[in-house]
Amino acid sequence: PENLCSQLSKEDVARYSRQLILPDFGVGGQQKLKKASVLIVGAGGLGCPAAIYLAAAGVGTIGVVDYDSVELSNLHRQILHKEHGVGTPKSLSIILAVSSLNSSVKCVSHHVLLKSNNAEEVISQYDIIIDATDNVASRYLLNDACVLLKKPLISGSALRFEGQLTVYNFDGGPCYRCIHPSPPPPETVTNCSDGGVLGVVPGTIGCLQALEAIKIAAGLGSSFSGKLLLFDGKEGSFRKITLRSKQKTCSLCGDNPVISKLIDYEQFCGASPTDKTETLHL
Amino acid sequence: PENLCSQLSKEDVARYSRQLILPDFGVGGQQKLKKASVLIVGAGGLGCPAAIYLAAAGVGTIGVVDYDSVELSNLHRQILHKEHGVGTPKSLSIILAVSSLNSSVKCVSHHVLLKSNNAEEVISQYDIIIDATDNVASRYLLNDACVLLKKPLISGSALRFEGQLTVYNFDGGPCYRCIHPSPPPPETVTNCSDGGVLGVVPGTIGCLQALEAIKIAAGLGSSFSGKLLLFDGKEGSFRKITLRSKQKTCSLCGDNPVISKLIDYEQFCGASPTDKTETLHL
Amino acid sequence: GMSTTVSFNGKSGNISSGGAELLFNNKKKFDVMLPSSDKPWTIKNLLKWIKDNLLEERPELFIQKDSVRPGILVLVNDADWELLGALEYEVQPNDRIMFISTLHGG
Amino acid sequence: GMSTTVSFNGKSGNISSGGAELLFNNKKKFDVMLPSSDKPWTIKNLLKWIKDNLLEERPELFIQKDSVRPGILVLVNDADWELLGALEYEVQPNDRIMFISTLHGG
Ligand SMILES: [Zn+2]
Ligand SMILES: [Zn+2]
Repeated sequence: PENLCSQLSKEDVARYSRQLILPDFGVGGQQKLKKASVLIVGAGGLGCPAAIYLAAAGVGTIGVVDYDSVELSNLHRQILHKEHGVGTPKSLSIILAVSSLNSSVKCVSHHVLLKSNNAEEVISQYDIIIDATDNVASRYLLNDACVLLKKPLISGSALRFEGQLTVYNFDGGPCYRCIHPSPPPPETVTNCSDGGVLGVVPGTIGCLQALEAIKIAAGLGSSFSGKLLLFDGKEGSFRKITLRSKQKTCSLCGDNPVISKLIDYEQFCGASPTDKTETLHL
Repeated sequence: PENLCSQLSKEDVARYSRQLILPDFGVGGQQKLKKASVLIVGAGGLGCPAAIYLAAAGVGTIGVVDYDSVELSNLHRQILHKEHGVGTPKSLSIILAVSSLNSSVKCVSHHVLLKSNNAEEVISQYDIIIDATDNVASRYLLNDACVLLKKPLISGSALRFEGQLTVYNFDGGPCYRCIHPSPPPPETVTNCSDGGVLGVVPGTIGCLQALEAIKIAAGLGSSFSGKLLLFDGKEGSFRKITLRSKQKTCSLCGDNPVISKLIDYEQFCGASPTDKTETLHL
Repeated sequence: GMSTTVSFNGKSGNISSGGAELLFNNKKKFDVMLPSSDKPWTIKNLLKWIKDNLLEERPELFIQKDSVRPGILVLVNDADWELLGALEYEVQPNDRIMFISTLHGG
Repeated sequence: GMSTTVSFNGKSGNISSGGAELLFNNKKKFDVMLPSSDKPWTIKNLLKWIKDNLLEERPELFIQKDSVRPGILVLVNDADWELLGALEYEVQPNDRIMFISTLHGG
């Protein structure tokens, strides 16, 4: 092709030199990253490492969605926020950290609560979506929006010492609803506020989410379409599971979909996306 | 035991609340972390995530050893440094980042090139050592010093799309020399400057090094004594290998050791620890 | 942990629970000897047996309408049970059955 | 990649190389049919066979003094070959042999 180097600046070549010499990546991969846009939904324990490694790698545009502000109890796992930033919006806090590492990345802070009436407008602006949220309603919302808008969804989660990772709606693979047609009973769902989490567990999963986003953006495909990674930090074990394929009967991505627009996810899940923190008394 | 809470401040309880409610961790684990000291040797692609997650988790004292200064070509993987910090010492750069997340952690910057004549003095001040270096000579130096000083050594490495992790000299397991009695021929060794590396690969391994350090410090043991993790980021695969046990014939930790003090590692390896960067011309 | 395993060796086997292990009296893994039976040991029958023999309390957090409740994934030898016939799959000697709770935190 | 594998099914098998794959003409995995032989297929003999049949150039970067060069780990079914007798181990059908280059970067 004609002068593949043209789009990388001299500074880009210096900054990304260790990636430019990577076999199967190179200048072409770097250019694809530069053109790519990735939306990170959730500026917490998963979103922090995902955002900083995407910015470091040179993803051209990074959006961060979060409606919460930084709390002291976030800082054990949400490593891009700062002590003096307690009280500031998380999406802004991440953008500041990312920009100080790599000012050539275009960063967009979306200080909104993603809901049925605004999700598509935000998501449609990006190529790849990272689910770094912390609740069931948001996970269905993102899945449905990504299927309707034809975007790959890189989903991570963590609780206590364990983490999970998978990629939905990519390369002919299943969506979240193919695997989970019905939401779990609300009383069986534990969030990090109630169950606790060791910070470096979402740290590890967030890194792996960034890795999959980079691979997809660079045209290398993903290792987790139709696969689920189970990480047990206490055991130091990683298990890669084969999931069912895309389901013809899926109400969203199947042959006769009944869902053609976003629904009310709080009602569907019997729980809201807000993850309110109770103070811990010892 | 008598009033286990006494050592955690009110702020500690708020900050670490998600860890304090963790089963098998709790207040006791948090207190052990607070008392622990961890030395990170190498403020690069592995050292950055390891440092920030150890600080976030509340490890009481963190030391960082590095003699290099920040270069633009580091920033694709060394996520604690900043664009405006190019030219400043890496160990200092990390300390600044860590302190802004958690000012209650005691951070020590060791701006030295670790060698036979100074390694024991630095290492003896810490409980747990993280090998986040990038060359063979430093890996033997750290191993020998850790065996002589009876410290666990959490070793990580990365190149291209792949990473490795193991824990040496812990819980009766082998040391680096048990596995590798002789150094590799220098012409077979590829560093990240020559071979390239995708930044999030050392990112993932550095997170896992922090996890093992936290587990060891909190008394939970390690999952990688006598085990080697092989991570292939392109394949999204993790493989956990069983290594040989501690070798009676090991020249360092065996029944009749012949090494009783640090040696000249540049001579032993036929290569120096400096990892000089060549400019890339495209 | 988020998984409970039953793996079968010969007529015995083991179960592991994930997240689900809170329902299993905090045991992560069971080595189980299934009683001999005229009917084949489908997962459907196995679930019934687990409910009667292993679950400590509140079985509805594990089993609903003869299947696992939404949010629990069943794995047979590291593969989604849907690939193998789900409830109708007949458990084989040496199979390892895992129940995984899907995580939602971040 | 940092690994080359030979795994054996019946009389055939496969090898995978790690980092080492640069020596193997960039192939990560080989499915290999070992010729029948009077001598047992120890890893020592296998290394000789690999040298003669699979290595493209500069075999000294893989083999030194009838063993692998320092810095390469040999794994038999995910275990360090030292646990199994190293050079004297007799390769079994279905064994998966991997050669791993130790990494040093960071
Ligand atoms: Zn679907
Ligand atoms: Zn030793």
